[in-house]
Amino acid sequence: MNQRRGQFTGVVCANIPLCREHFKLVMEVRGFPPTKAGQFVQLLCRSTRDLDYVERELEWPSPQRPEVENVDLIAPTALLRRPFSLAGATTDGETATIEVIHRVVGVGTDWLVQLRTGDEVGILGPLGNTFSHPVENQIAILVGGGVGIPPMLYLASELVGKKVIAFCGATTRDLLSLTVTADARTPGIDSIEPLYNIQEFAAHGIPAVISTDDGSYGFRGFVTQSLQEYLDRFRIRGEMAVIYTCGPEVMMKRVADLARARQIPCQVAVERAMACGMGTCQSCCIRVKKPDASAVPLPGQDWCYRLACTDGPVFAGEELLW
Amino acid sequence: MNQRRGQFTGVVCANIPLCREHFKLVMEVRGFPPTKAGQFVQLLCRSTRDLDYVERELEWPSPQRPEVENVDLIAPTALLRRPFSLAGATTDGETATIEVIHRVVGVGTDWLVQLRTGDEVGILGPLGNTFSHPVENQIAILVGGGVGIPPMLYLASELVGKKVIAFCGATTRDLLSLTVTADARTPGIDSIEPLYNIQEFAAHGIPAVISTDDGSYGFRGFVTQSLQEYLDRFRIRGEMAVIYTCGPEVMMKRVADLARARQIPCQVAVERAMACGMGTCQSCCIRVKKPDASAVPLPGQDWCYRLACTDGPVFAGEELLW
Amino acid sequence: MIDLSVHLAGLKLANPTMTCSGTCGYAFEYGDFMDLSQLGAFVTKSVTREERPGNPPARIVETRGGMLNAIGLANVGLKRFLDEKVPQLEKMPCPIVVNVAGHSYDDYVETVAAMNPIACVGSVELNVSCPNVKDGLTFGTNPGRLKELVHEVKKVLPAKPLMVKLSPNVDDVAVTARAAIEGGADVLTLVNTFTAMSIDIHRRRPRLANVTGGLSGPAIKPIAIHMVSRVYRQVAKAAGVPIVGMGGVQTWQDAAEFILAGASAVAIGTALFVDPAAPNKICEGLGEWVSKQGAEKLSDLVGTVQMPGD
Amino acid sequence: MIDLSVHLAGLKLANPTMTCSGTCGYAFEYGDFMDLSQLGAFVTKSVTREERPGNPPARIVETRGGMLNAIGLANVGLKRFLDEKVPQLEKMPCPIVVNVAGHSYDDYVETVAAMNPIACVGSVELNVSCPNVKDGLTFGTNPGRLKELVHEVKKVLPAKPLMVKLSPNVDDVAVTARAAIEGGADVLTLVNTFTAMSIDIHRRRPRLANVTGGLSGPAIKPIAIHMVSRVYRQVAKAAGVPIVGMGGVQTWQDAAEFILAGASAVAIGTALFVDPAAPNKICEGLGEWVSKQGAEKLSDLVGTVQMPGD
Ligand SMILES: Cc1cc2nc3c(=O)[nH]c(=O)nc-3n(C[C@H](O)[C@H](O)[C@H](O)COP(=O)(O)OP(=O)(O)OC[C@H]3O[C@@H](n4cnc5c(N)ncnc54)[C@H](O)[C@@H]3O)c2cc1C
Ligand SMILES: Cc1cc2nc3c(=O)[nH]c(=O)nc-3n(C[C@H](O)[C@H](O)[C@H](O)COP(=O)(O)OP(=O)(O)OC[C@H]3O[C@@H](n4cnc5c(N)ncnc54)[C@H](O)[C@@H]3O)c2cc1C
Ligand SMILES: Cc1cc2nc3c(=O)[nH]c(=O)nc-3n(C[C@H](O)[C@H](O)[C@H](O)COP(=O)(O)O)c2cc1C
Ligand SMILES: Cc1cc2nc3c(=O)[nH]c(=O)nc-3n(C[C@H](O)[C@H](O)[C@H](O)COP(=O)(O)O)c2cc1C
Ligand code: FES
Ligand code: FES
Repeated sequence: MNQRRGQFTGVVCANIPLCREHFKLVMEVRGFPPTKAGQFVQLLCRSTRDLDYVERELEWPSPQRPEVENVDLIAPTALLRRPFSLAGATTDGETATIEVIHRVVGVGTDWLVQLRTGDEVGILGPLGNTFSHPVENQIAILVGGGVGIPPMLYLASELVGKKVIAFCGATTRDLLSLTVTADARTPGIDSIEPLYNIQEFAAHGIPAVISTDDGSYGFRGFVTQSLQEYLDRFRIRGEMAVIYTCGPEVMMKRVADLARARQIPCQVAVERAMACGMGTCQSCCIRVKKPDASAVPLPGQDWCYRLACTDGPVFAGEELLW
Repeated sequence: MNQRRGQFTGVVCANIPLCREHFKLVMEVRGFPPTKAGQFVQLLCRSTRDLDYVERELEWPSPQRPEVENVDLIAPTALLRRPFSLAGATTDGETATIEVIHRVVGVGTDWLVQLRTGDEVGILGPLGNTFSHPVENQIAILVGGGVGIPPMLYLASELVGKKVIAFCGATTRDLLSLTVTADARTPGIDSIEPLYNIQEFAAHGIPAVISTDDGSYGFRGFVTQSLQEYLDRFRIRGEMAVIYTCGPEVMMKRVADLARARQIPCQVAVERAMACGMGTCQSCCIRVKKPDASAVPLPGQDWCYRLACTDGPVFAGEELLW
Repeated sequence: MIDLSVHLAGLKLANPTMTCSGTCGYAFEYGDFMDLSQLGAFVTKSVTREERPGNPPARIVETRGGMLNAIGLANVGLKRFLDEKVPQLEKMPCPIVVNVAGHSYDDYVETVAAMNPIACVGSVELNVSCPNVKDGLTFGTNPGRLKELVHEVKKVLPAKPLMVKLSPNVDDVAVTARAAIEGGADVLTLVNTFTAMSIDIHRRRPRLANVTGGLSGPAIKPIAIHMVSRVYRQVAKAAGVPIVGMGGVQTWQDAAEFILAGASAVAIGTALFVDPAAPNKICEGLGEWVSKQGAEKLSDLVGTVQMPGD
Repeated sequence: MIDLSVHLAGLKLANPTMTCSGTCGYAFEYGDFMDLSQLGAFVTKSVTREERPGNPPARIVETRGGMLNAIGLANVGLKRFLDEKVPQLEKMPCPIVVNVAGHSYDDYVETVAAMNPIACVGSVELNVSCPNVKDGLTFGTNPGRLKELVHEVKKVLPAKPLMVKLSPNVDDVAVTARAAIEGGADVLTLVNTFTAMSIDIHRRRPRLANVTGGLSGPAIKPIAIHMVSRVYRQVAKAAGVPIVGMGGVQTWQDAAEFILAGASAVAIGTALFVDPAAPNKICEGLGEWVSKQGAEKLSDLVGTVQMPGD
């Protein structure tokens, strides 16, 4: 198996609606290197044909593809690639099977939704850093909100056999990209009792607490509220646990605050608009504390910018100034 | 039935390969006005969804279509519409069925090729002027080359019962967008004997002479050569006949010359790059003789420009300076 | 009811959608394809003193997200405009702006003077920026000549507001905008097209017979938005001169962007070739947007993009 | 065998594909994604005398066929560049061009002077046109200051060819091109990005924290082609100064268009984000094109678009 990052073509195995607006895209990618939770890929949200003009034009004349005289007209839908966290990955010899969960928010994701089995997707990756696993006996607390759930699923698959609990939230049940097992007990509207009724986590033996803002499933309120209740009830502090989080910025900030107040280490996977995804364009900057030699200090300031794509996407909660 | 030109949505009934690179696109269009041979339509060679952003965004929130925040990204393949001659039209109450034959040469036609039954196509039309029918006892000689054959098919359908003969040419048999009936005699390589073996013309009782540049079917040589031989052999001159032609510019020029030398009236359907198709942009100009009040004279010149989209596409062969 | 009306100096529009000169003919060409009575104002093709045949073909070519044109101001000339087109314009169900171009002060003055007495002409737009005709460029890129031209022209148009259409092919469009206002412009319209070129790499020759042409369409929109914003904040707002924004408007979202940047009205050009009903759809979309923004009048939103310093 | 080699004053490239400053990092960032040894030359991110954190986010936004960036010259500064990046650059398998930006004559002179003795640096490119930093603009749009700057900088770079990168935000790019050549530029590179803006119409604020940004990508290509063609024919050809063309190059066809317009080499920027292997593919495609055109050397095709008057 190839160990180097690179440009690959994935073949779609499945593209399954998980709930309103969220889809799971499973792709087989020959030669894709090993990956870890936290990493992401840059997907070309338009036909890979657009990139391969060299070969195609040289084939002319061909009954299949015309010589496009005026290549200016090859106007794709989404010019730049779009970053997506890995939601899982397995390998079988030379071929990796990778998963992303995408939420339809614009033209790029709208193109992804229309993918069918057998279609091809251009992939750059794997990119970014990874979550650090918990040390012996630490409880891993996975906190995912909305489109931040996918990296938590990948992390869960890596933590099988460890002490893990997941907290997931969505605005409403329709937007919850998780599978509730049919035989499961329905969690109470004010209960934070962890249940094994979320298939994606239960498959790894991991209990989960679900919250929805409107109470349409599980705990009524924000995921940060159920998390806070849990941390308080079980007096979780300091190195006892490590919190992993990904989701909307306001949620991650609150999670980082809850962790900091209790001296619990916290690893945050951030999102930023990205052009390159590999440290060349400087578009994905995020403010962090404690400038060190590898970061640019602002004169007279105690913060600097780091790049979400290469220094991250995973950062320590306490260093982030957002 | 609506009598006004306008913007319509056609529903694809069929999109059939006729030969390498040529496809027949049949569309049903509710409310489409009556048309005549010579006229053309402006096809939107991309999804009509692109045009209807108003309605779609206002539907939000909807599980179907996301609110695209940044509409800049709706980058279609072909920005401008593409003009296509009508190859035929029939009406049934409120609904017209129109045909175009398109040759794949670039991004717009590449998009058309991928259309399937039930897909929608944005149509502006009908546009342009029409061929004038032959007067009593005149022989109508239809001369079509390559992508100029479609308007000749439409004209043939209008001339049923009249004296008509068709001359069609292509570089090679593979590029001939016509159907040879199975039981037909194969025409000789140096014969201009008109046969009833081309289904599209034979259906209207019209004999046809086919030429291919390489002799792979019918007369070996240019369509203009077989036409010349025919005109000479049967001493066709003056008002005895009227020639209609559409095809590559070099072919049409030669046809117009042959006609002029014999004082045969000739109607030429020209092609020009077009943005609007309805006389607003002035992009489709063509040089004609005899400036009259409605054309702009060049000081000291005996020619002026006319618009292919509204003054044409059909012009008298003798007035064209190309 | 949302109030979409716009006042462009003396010219009142029921809504902010206009057509771009040169993309909509002289009058009823789009009559079958759009509802002209729903148009804020109609702007004619440029009229010059003498008839002009225009450039040889090819006159247009499509590029990524845009098109080049080198029409060369093909038009019927002043005399035939008055004889043939004005009677048509009199029947139009919306306000009319006549776009005037020329090669000398005299050209402009004579043509504009001819418009002053015509009742159906609501305003005149000066095209000082068409990049296809050699002399046209100098007026639009030289602030001194521009001011003088506008001043001369304004004298012969006492009865109507004068619009001046700015070229984007300049160091700083705020400088030419100021010159136009000092010369007496009542309304600024921007932008005209960008000088550009496309080459056929197989035949190794320019795609346009005129070699260069003007780039229009969605590709130029972000530059046009910047220019409108700059002119609004640097010059036009303080001077009380309204702006008509254009360059790549296709959807109501594009139009809203221009309005927030500082345009009181927007003009639609290239998009008409794709969808002649675009102005009508834009008008509808803007109405919904204004109400979603909690405003009652579109004019309350003009120039209200919130800048960091504000 | 087709000869694709290019001579840019003293700098020899095996083929005409370069990277655009600011779109490819400092050295090996794309090492896993493209074959750096097949690159004609690598151009670093702009280096300034002092470290710069750059603008606050959002720093980019996509537009129709292009993107805006307002990075604000975020870079490690001269000292760390020398300490950390030069050792990397020494290992690069292709010629290196260091792009230098600054706010004053002294800034430029000091930074450029530091490059003169570094063996692995083949050439320096002056960024006098970055529209995101206030003072940067004045050098690039004022011919007098530009000439003086180039003159000063050239003095401290005796050992290497000097490239000057021109801004497209000017009345006439031939004027700044001439100033740069008079100042002593050995190579001209054009174009940098166009000042532009995008507004979020729902939140009614600019999409970029810096309000304006630079437009790059396919959308600007026709304007860039025109500018290269104009500079080549008006100034550079006669002066014997080669041009590096850029602005929207995605495919070999785009590169061929720049070459016909007068560019000796082409640089690829925005397209790298989409396909980091684009320069390699372009190189391959150009080879086939040159032979189809019946030429033996790519350099024979530079500037050979056939103009009507020729
Ligand atoms: C490291 C990383 C991991 C991500 N993982 C996932 C994931 O697993 N699943 C998923 O659905 N999405 C994920 N995203 C977000 C995803 O990249 C955006 O939703 C996507 O780019 C939107 O593209 P679009 O063309 O559909 O929308 P656009 O039309 O480009 O934009 C629609 C809206 O999304 C916002 N947006 C655009 N790009 C980004 C971006 N890069 N980050 C945040 N917001 C953006 C825009 O501002 C706009 O409001 C991730 C982003 C990053 C940076
Ligand atoms: C009145 C009229 C009737 C036409 N009827 C037919 C028809 O019945 N069937 C058919 O297949 N084609 C017809 N055409 C030509 C058709 O419009 C072009 O083939 C089409 O626009 C190509 O679009 P594209 O995006 O596929 O190619 P592009 O990528 O736009 O161009 C590919 C090649 O075609 C050339 N081209 C582009 N537009 C035109 C144009 N309008 N006229 C001539 N050449 C052009 C380009 O210069 C280029 O060489 C007609 C054109 C006109 C003006
Ligand atoms: C085909 C065409 C012809 C044009 N003719 C004129 C003209 O005669 N006078 C003028 O002032 N502007 C002319 N323009 C410029 C437009 O009025 C408008 O300023 C420009 O196209 C930008 O708007 P858009 O992107 O919506 O097309 C023309 C534009 C096009 C595309
Ligand atoms: C994200 C980004 C950052 C850039 N940074 C710089 C820079 O630091 N210095 C510079 O001279 N040009 C910079 N540019 C401009 C490019 O070098 C190039 O001139 C421009 O993008 C046009 O080429 P393109 O269309 O191929 O991207 C930057 C462009 C982009 C997109
Ligand atoms: S996305 Fe380009 S540097 Fe991070
Ligand atoms: S295509 Fe616009 S005038 Fe003919």
